[in-house]
Amino acid sequence: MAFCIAVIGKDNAPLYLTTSDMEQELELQYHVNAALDVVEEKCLIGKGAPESKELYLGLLYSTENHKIYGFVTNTRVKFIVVIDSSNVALRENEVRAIFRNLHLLYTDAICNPFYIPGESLTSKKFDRAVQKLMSGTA
Amino acid sequence: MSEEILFDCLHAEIVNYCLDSNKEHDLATLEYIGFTTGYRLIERLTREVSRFKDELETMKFICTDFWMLIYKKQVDNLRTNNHGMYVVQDKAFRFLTRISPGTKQLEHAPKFVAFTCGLVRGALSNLGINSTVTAEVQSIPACKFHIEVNRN
Amino acid sequence: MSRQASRLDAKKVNSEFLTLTYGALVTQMLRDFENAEDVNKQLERIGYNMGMRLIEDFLARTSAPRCLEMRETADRIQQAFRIYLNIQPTISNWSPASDEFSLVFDSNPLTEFVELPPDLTNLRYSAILSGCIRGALEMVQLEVQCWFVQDQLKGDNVTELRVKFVRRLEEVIPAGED
Amino acid sequence: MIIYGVYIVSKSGGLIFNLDNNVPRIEHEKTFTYPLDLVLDYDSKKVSVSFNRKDGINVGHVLVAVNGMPVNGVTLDDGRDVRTTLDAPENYPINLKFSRPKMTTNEKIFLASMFYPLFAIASQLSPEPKSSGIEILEADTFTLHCFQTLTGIKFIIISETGLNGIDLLLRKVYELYSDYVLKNPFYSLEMPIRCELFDNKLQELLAQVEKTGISNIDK
Amino acid sequence: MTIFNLYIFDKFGTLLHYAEWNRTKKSGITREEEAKLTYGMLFSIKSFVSKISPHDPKEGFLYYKTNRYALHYLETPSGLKFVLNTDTTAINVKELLQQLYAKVWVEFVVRDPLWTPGTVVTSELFQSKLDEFVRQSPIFGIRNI
Repeated sequence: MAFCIAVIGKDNAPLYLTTSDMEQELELQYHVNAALDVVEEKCLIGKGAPESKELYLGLLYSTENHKIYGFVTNTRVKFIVVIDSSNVALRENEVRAIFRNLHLLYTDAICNPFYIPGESLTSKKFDRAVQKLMSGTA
Repeated sequence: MSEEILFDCLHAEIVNYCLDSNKEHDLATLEYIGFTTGYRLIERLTREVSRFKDELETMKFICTDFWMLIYKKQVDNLRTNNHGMYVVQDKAFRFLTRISPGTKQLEHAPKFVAFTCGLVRGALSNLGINSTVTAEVQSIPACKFHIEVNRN
Repeated sequence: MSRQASRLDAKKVNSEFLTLTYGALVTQMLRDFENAEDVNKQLERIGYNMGMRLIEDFLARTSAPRCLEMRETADRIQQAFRIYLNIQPTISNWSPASDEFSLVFDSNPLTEFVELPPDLTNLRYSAILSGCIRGALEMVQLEVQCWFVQDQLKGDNVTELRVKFVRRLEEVIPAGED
Repeated sequence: MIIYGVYIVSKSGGLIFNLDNNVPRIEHEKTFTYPLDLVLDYDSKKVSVSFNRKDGINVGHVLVAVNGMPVNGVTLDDGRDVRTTLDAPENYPINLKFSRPKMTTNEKIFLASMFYPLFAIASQLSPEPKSSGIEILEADTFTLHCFQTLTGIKFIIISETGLNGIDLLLRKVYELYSDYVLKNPFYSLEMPIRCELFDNKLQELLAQVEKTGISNIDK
Repeated sequence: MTIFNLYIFDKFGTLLHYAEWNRTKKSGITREEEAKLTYGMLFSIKSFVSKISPHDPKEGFLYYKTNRYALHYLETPSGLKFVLNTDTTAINVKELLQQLYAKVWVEFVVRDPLWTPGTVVTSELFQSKLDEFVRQSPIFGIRNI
């Protein structure tokens, strides 16, 4: 369903990244990084009113093969989801659902008292759940 | 009500644990337990909340919604000097309402507000606001929390 | 201005607040003590102290009479979990002499978000629960032993807490009476 | 209406008369398999239930028979030790009979002597001046009424709870006492009452009260 | 109807709290001696009641009355003993004591983090709540002379 799901910390350091296609990993990582700039623009963090009050930012940009969507929590953690451009069956509300679920998983993961905020997310529980989300079997 | 007493008991025990004279513990430990709790908790409490516009909106959320959820009552007064100083006044602060007012008890008051100072600081910190939170108890059970935003 | 947070379920928030605060306490203790055994003891002690107070609230709230059999005790403990933690453990595995039973939890709010690091297998994360049961029962003149048999945190399917009757404590006779 | 007992306590606190009336026999018998699920308390004088009451066998009840054989204190009639017997799996299934302990005469004398100071302390601790001693004592299972004569003798009636007019009955017992005890030339004060006539009259009185109620006793 | 005084003991016989309202007679001994005497008396009454009771008692002793006052007794399964002296016409005192336990004792003693279980209660907050509770009860009423 999705090619790549990434969680990026407040300071733009990646906390978690997974791709379904190892061959495209570098390209996907590049998309994620590029997306962060768009996110910054959209949110204008710290500089006046953001464009939208919604946490879901929608489509950040698209390339020939990929569509890149973004989401920023109130705590300034960014979620980036890359999906296949050719997948026309995937509707907007399904993308929203991916983010909503990802947000739930993320909040649960940081509520683990043994997780230190800002460190990369190594939780197996989190990873398993995200993999399911990515394959659309969640 | 039933969950409240459970938490109040836990809170009282955490206070005892942190201020047990046998250990080199102090209010800072207690504050830190509050901090990590607030930091994580706010992640959950703001999940369904639309994006905060600015510092004032964030502060309002902490002092109204957040306070209501945790302390089961509204703050009695919220003031700001518009220069990053906020004062929250709670005339019957949850962790003080069962303590007898009196000078002897007043000495103990800092123990019962330290966790909350940390809680608020932690919540704000995760929302991107670096602050210093102190509490002032002049007469039990009233308490004033001073939140000073560090804008550097 | 009230924002959307007012839609949050207050019960759920209470429970999560407790869970997170407890987690913060456990990790603080792990910083304070070198080994997990000492942390277990501290958690157990905190639970014991809480149990001593909670039992009074429970008795006042339920007007429950003194327990004269272990099966009643089990029911009351179950009821207390429902009142204070909003969960209902199953009572099972009675010993033939009816002096020992298990409380089986499908879920445990204290460990809802917890993933135990592999080096902390000795940590009894929820030791507060066994302490609480001991403290509460001691206040009503029942001495019990209480320990974890299974723990979801350690990969078991359920969390199982075993409670064993030791003895009934006698009422203290005032000086000069017999 | 149920009257459980009448006690007369002398001026100096000695029990000089008592009549048990209608005291229920509370006994339960049950066959147990090993291990025994009652928690028993073995002291030097008796074996009693301390926890895990079951099928009417309540905490406080005393073991009176094992497989039909009477138990004397902590030993069976044939000399075997109760604890050893109950601890041995091969003795199961086993039939045990328990009874709510009944008061012995000595215990009654002791209780009467206990009531005497209680009566005085209740008066001393009164928050109001000029208080008498205990006149009524209420428990969930019985009511105790006490009437003290001017000469210091206490008449005590133990009855079921919620009855009216027990004070009238007490006066009536006092009357019987005056008529059939005090007037008996062979009775010396402070000594236990052994007067057949008094016994009979009292039993008649109680029988009448139980049948027709207190309001119908002749004044 | 009226209320005279109240003793609260723990299971070890420690007098955790004493309060009085319309008491007109002192026992002539110190508070400690009076408490000891009261506790000893209650202990004897309980033992007396359990022996003399024709059936297995559940709550056991509830109250006694003299010609001048009534002593009402509530013991919790945790061994707390609430002893309230009223005039002899007071009714529903057991319910009152149960309420006192739930609404005043648990709220302002058990939940007071500065109180250590088993120690004498000195909290003024508790004392004022207790006073308010007693004065508001229908039993406190206006004194009949």
